Amino acid sequence: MAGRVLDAGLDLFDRQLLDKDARLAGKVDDLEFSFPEGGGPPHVTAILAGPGALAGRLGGRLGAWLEGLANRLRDSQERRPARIPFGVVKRIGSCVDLSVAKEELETDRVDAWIGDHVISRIPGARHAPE
Amino acid sequence: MRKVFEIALGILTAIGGFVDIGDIVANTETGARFGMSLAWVVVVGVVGICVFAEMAGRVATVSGRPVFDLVRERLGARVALVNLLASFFITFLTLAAEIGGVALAIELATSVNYLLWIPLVAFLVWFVVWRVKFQVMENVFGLLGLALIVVAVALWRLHPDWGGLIHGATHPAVPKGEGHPTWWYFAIALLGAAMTPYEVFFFSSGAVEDGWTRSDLMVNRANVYIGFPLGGLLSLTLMVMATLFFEPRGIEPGHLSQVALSTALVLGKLGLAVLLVGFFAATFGAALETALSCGYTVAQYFGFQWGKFVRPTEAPRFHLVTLLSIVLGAGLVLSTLDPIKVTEYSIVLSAAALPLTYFPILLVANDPDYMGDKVNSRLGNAIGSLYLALLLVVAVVTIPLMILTKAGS
Amino acid sequence: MRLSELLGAEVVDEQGRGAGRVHDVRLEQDGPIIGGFGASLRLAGLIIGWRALGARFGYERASMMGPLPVKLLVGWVHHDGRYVEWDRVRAIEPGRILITGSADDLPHPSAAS
Amino acid sequence: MRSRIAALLLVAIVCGCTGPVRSFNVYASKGGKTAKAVVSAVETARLAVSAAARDRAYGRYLGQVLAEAERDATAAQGTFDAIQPPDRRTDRLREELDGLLTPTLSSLADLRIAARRGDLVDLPRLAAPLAGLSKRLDDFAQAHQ
Repeated sequence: MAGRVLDAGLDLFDRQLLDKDARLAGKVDDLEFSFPEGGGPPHVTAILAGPGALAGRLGGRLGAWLEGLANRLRDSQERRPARIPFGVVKRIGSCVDLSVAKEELETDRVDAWIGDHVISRIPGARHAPE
Repeated sequence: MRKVFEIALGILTAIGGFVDIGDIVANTETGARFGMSLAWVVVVGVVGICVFAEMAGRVATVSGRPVFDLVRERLGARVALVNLLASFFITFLTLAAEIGGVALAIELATSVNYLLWIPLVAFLVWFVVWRVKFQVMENVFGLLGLALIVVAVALWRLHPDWGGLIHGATHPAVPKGEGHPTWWYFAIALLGAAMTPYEVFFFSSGAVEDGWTRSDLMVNRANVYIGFPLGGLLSLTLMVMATLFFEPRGIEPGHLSQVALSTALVLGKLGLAVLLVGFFAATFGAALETALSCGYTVAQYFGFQWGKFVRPTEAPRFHLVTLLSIVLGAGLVLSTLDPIKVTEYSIVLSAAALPLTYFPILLVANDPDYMGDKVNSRLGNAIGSLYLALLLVVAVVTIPLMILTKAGS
Repeated sequence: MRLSELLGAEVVDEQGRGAGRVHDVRLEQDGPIIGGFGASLRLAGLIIGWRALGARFGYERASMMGPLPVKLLVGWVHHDGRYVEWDRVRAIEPGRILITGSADDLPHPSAAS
Repeated sequence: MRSRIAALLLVAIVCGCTGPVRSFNVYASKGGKTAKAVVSAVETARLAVSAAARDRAYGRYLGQVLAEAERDATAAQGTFDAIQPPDRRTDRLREELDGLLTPTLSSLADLRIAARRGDLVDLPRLAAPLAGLSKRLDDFAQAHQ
């Protein structure tokens, strides 16, 4: 049985992620492949998104700096980029639709922090512009 | 009927929103030094921005993806980051120039030093970004910007020698005492003023902010193909006025105040007052567009939520970038760096940076995966490719010319 | 293993000859079922070549018609593109991917899918 | 990267250095440029005065234009004065230009003061010497390109 064919770099890399309410939720900064336990070719198990994943692609001093920053911003002790399990991907088109809300993603932490500590302190932040 | 109104409103705001501090400075300075001999560049620039903006608007409308989103997809994370740094820097420089321009316009009306107005202007720009609905913002400043038509009225009342002006424009020659490199340097400045990259960031993101769908493609086309050329005509009017008033007298304009002299001489106090309103609206509107564009480019590269169509708490990083850009931009012109000088550099660098955003848009506008049946036509591609070649040449020669001519001095 | 580790890596055949660098990774949706996505994306093969310019412009797809000058330029630069079935991958080292057989019999990417 | 180079260029160009002048011709051409810049300021002021004479502009706006014209002319003179004249031959050139700049700047100052006080009717009278000075400055600029 032949399934749909995609070229990862062209059709998936750097695409916009949308959550279940069509809110923008980051980019496909990298993909994680896993080898099945019984052997056989690897398959995609997660989307890696956020500064930690992006840092690996940029390389050099900028990448190292970004990675350090990303690790400091995350609560977990592990030094790995935020991942989105591929099971929550709904559709791959000109953007990648997810079946969960943005708040449930690991990748949303920085946004949430800036939202809570900076932006929401400014009057009017919680109302749509008029 | 509603559609007709919508299209008419779109065209009017496109005209009023076309001119910004860059167009005012570039057209006035060029007219004063070179007469009408570089008018053809404005035509080339306006056609270019039409082709470019129409494509960006169509891509954003059909695929829902604004410019910088696509830049990242087509160029990859690394090249797109370099692109982002360059584009952001130029947009930021333009923002600083526009904030300075607003303050200068208020100074002309109040005689209170422009530096004192900058903090207030910056606050107002941020407040509109923060609280005012996108459509209201677009319409108010677009329509108010139509006040600049007063320059065209003044020109009309003046009964100039049209034949001589047209002859000057259609027989371009480098005036005596000016070198070829300087002439070309000003040509690049004019092109950069007409085709500033932020206009495309803003236009394509605006299509998403406005929630355009395929049925709005007509509005897109009308805005671009009718509104922009008429806006371009307004900038040409500024060039004509400088040709008539400044060139024969040897005036090398370096202040916004000088630009208003010709209109005041022809139309008197009322004309002058309307023109000052026009300066204010044009620069303030552009300050909003550049401030938002700073946020749009960064957010779209990283995939953050952006836009004024959601509550600020929904798009925290977008608002943070916009706020910081406004504060730093205001800081740059508060350092007493002359806003007119900042403008001169920002438009020239804009011209050099154009291929960075133009090329990815041209690619995606051809990709049926995004565009379905709305891909570029053959004619569109022919013109698009021609401009790509032109912009690449401009990008290569700009910096050497800048050094060679000591930035046109 | 990450996608970014594969991209840009040099592909080397059994005789130790380089065959090109990885420009893209072809995926086929027929792997084990994964959550709501259905069948997962299996790594089917590598698209390789010596020159990276224009690898992501979209001209691998036949439906991408214009603009002609860019299409021609990218096609000219990219004529050396080849395809490596994943089955032929022997080992993955940092920056290097070893394959079985010779680099000479690798097909063109468009012929492979 | 490109933006960093651009920023450096910007700084280098904006600062614009006035290096030592070695020959007469270079000095003369700097004098010509100064005269040209002052002509621009004077002509701007004269346009403003003619707008005032016909009651076509507000006092505040005119004050602004005239103040900027004066500032531009003063700046041009300051730049020129800072250049060390290379030899005795150039002293005469310097005196000639100074002879034009001094009355010009004083007239421009008179205009600015009157406009800021609201004495707009006085402007045409105060601007009277500028027509001749502008002509002579322009001739100077043409002679020393």
